[in-house]
Amino acid sequence: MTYRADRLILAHFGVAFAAFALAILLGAWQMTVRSGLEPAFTSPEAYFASVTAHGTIMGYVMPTLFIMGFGYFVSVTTLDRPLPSLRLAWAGFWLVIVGVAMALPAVFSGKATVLYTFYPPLTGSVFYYLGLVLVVVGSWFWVGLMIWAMAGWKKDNPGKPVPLAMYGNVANAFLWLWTTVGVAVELLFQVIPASLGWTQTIDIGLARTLFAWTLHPIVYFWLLPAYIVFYTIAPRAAGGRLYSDMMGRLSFLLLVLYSLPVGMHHLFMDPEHGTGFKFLQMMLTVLVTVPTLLTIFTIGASMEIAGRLRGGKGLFGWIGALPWDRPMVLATCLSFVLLGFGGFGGIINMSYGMNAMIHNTSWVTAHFHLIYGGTVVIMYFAIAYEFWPKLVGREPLSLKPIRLQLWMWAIGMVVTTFPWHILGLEGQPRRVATFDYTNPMIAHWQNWTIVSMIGGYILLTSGLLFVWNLLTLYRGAEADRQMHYAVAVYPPHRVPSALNGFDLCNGLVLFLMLMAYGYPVAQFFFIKDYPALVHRVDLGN
Amino acid sequence: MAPITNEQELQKTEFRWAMIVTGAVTVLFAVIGISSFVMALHPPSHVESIDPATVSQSKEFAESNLGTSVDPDGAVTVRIIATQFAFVPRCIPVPQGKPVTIRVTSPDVIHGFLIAGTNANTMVVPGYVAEVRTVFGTAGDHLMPCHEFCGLGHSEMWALVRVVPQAQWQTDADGKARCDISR
Amino acid sequence: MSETSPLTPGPIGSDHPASDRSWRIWTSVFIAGFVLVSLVIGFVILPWRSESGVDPFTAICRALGLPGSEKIPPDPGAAKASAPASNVTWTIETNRLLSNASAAKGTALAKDTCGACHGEDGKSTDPEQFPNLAGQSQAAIFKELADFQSGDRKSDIMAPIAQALTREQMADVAAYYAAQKPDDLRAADSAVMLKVDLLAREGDPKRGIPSCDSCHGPSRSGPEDAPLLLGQSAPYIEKQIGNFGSQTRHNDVFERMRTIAHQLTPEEAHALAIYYHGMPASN
Amino acid sequence: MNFGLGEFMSNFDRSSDSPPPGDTLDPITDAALEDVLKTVPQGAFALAGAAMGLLVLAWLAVYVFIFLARGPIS
Repeated sequence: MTYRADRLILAHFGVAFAAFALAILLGAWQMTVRSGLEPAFTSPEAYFASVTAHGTIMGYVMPTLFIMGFGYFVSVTTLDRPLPSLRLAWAGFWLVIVGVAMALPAVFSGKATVLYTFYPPLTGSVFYYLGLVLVVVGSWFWVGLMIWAMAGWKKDNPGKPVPLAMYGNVANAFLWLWTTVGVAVELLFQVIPASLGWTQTIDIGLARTLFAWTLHPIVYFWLLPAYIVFYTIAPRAAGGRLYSDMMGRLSFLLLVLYSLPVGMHHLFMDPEHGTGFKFLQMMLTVLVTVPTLLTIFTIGASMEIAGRLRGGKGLFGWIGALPWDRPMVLATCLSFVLLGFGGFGGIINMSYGMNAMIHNTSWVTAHFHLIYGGTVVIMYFAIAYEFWPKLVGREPLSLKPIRLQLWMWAIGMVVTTFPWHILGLEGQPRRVATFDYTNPMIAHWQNWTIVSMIGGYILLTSGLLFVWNLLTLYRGAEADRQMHYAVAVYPPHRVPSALNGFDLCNGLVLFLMLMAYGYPVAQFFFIKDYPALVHRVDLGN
Repeated sequence: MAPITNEQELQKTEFRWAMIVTGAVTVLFAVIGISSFVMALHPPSHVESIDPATVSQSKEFAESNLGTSVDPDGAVTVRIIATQFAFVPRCIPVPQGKPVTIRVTSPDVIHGFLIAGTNANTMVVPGYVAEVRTVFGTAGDHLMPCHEFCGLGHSEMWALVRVVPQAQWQTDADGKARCDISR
Repeated sequence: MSETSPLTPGPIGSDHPASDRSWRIWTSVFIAGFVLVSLVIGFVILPWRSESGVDPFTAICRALGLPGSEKIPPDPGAAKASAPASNVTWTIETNRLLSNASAAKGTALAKDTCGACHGEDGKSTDPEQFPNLAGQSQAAIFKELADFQSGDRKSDIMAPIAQALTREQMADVAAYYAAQKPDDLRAADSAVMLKVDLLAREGDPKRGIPSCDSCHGPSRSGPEDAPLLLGQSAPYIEKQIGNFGSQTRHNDVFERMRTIAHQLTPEEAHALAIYYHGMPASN
Repeated sequence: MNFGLGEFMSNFDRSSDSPPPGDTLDPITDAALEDVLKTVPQGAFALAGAAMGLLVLAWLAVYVFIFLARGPIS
């Protein structure tokens, strides 16, 4: 039972996936433009407005709403109690909706063609920025509610370990609070005043450093729900037990700890920082691979338990014995494969000097499409398929279209991103709409881009099939609305307070942020630098 | 491995895996650290500020001084302006096998460039002179596209770097070297 | 089935507080130590090596990114540097000058000096010779006037007029004409062959020519001083493209227009001029 | 074979996480789990180890044969 939160959660998921369907269309169209097949509307105004919309929806609108809905579901079902305040939850939701309704029209009317990473001194319509601020403030309602829910539960259950799924969920809430500091400061004190005409210039170095503060942890904010499901739902769906509950808590803590002080690896090639802090943040970025590597073993062991329980023999026999017909199991395994490819792209991006080889090339595009578009979004699908019966009370009529959709997504993602790795190494720059494919030096790029485009259309079909599945499939038998989470091999009876709360974690994050960002942000207030003149992009009639 | 009968043994397997992960991570640290130390590799991080509004009036980035110039002591310096929607100059000759220092700035918005097939890569932020130091190993033409969104003309913003073998390398009287993009 | 697996809780999971405090100590020690080691490597060892031949203090300042600690290569060419293409610089002062300009004061100037050729309402009396100014970008008018004054742009007619104006007056008259309402036109895309229509709207990646609209279109997303073209007379546009191509006109900063005009064929220049001459928006 | 049930049963309280009795979806018996735990992490160890090893080797190959081969950067 979800304590009357069903409509709230369905509202979040509904808007998230509607926006997702729109952004998928834009993505496929952009690939057609880049492939040189001359589709309609190939003007730069249309292309870059679409890139802004695709990025804004896939980066800010869809994941934020999905994670809020996911968080409410986990909080209600694991703590077995209603949300601290349903009204505040709806208030947060409507704030996000108002923000989206303010931002997207500005983007589609071409008044905010600054891409979802803003790129000051380019300055767009103030409605775009105010809309995004409202989305963030709306999501802070969710953060408050999650922390309040866990605190309330811990008061009523002194000394007992917080259920693992809720612990990950609140870890994500704290991570998001820390994450949004950078972009909130940049928007409120630099970009919005410039957009309103109150200031004539913007300190670009400071703006980029503040945005880098947000740019990396935001991808771990997107990633955490997938990890929560790996630890607390996938093992049970496969018919096994979670290998280690404690490793789950440790991974969530390490993810929050090490994803925050590493944003400057997006600024390796920037001229406003010395090598010192770039090196420190590179060292911390290497540490952020540790929780992921711990996870692949722990979840591998959990799946091995399930596989062997179903008769899997030999070193790898358990893989075949897994119930591949169940969407959650299929999605988890596909997600790990995509995580492997995406992670490979990531450790190359982070390697200090080697970043120069592929910075701002299609290699980076391949990396984040594989990690976010692949690993995370395929788990969002699996989560939606898992939660829908609990929310609408009906089982799906058949699992075939669901499995087809998941397979098409994984295959589409691989077909789209593999050519980008090759093109990235050859120096294909990011965000270029039209190439001169008659130039012999890059003529062969068109073949690879067309392969990517085909992958894009597979993804488009899969994305639309996903929305279709949700709308039409869940008309089967009456569903058991009770949500069951995975059980650990050794359920924890008492967990050290460091792994049952976030005071130690927040303390260490504060220390790391001061060490990693203290000087790089403070320097702009005392060194002699020259802010750049605001450059408006919303002048058109 | 011994069969697991209680939580300590289970945690021992996790601990063993953590040690292997530490080993792998140490390999990454070591390779990055040692190669950066031995070969003095690091991302371009030369911090030098300049007023973007008056770049067009500056002596160093005056039109006549842009492009490749060889100093009396043989050092090769390339000065480039990245402005809305063109690199100036668009054809950049550089000698093969010699260290080259590229100094680039922007008078208006954020740009960035990479030289395809090489490690030359930097962001160009208005207010800073970025400096990239590298050696071009392979002779021939390399594409140098702008790789950061700088406005509606971003897709057409590219230059050409022509790596000239040592034998054919020559400069004019005051050390300048130019090339023509059409040939 | 027994209720659950009755296995003993492990040492790390055990409940006595000692394990709790040990967790906090060990994680804090590790993180502080790791950051310290990274700082030592990042600020001392690597910088000292890559900038060998420099004292450690400067190496650390460079690793910190303190401006002024960098070694700037010699620049013999600076002494013989060419004069800037235009003396107009887009600083905060210029911006403030333009935004504080009053179109009212500009009206008087327009009536007694500029109106004779450019028309009091900005519609030129002889569009082939004198450009239309109605609805033109204030920044573009201001820059051209400043260039006429400083001689960066040659014109026997405009030089004496511009030299008599102060910067404020230039900003005022520019504000006046920018406020005038131009004819309601649209690009003459049906009057030109397709290739030129594409060149104006989408540019030509082959020759690295951005779309004319990216700078001269309504969005004016290019440099500040790029003028709007729609509604300008075709002969005037064609002449300016020719002047840029032949370098007789060179007040375009960083050779932006000279590089593009040099690559346009005369047919393209002519067709683009017709395209931007425009046609009444009604038909 | 029992798991030293004796003295521990007394202070053992059922944590909220374990499946409530009569839970249809998790019919794992302790005997089956204990049997499986004889061999369990070896498969995961091998798979994760191979994957991580492959990743590090591929990374090393790209670092040496592509990155370092393209010349210095500083």
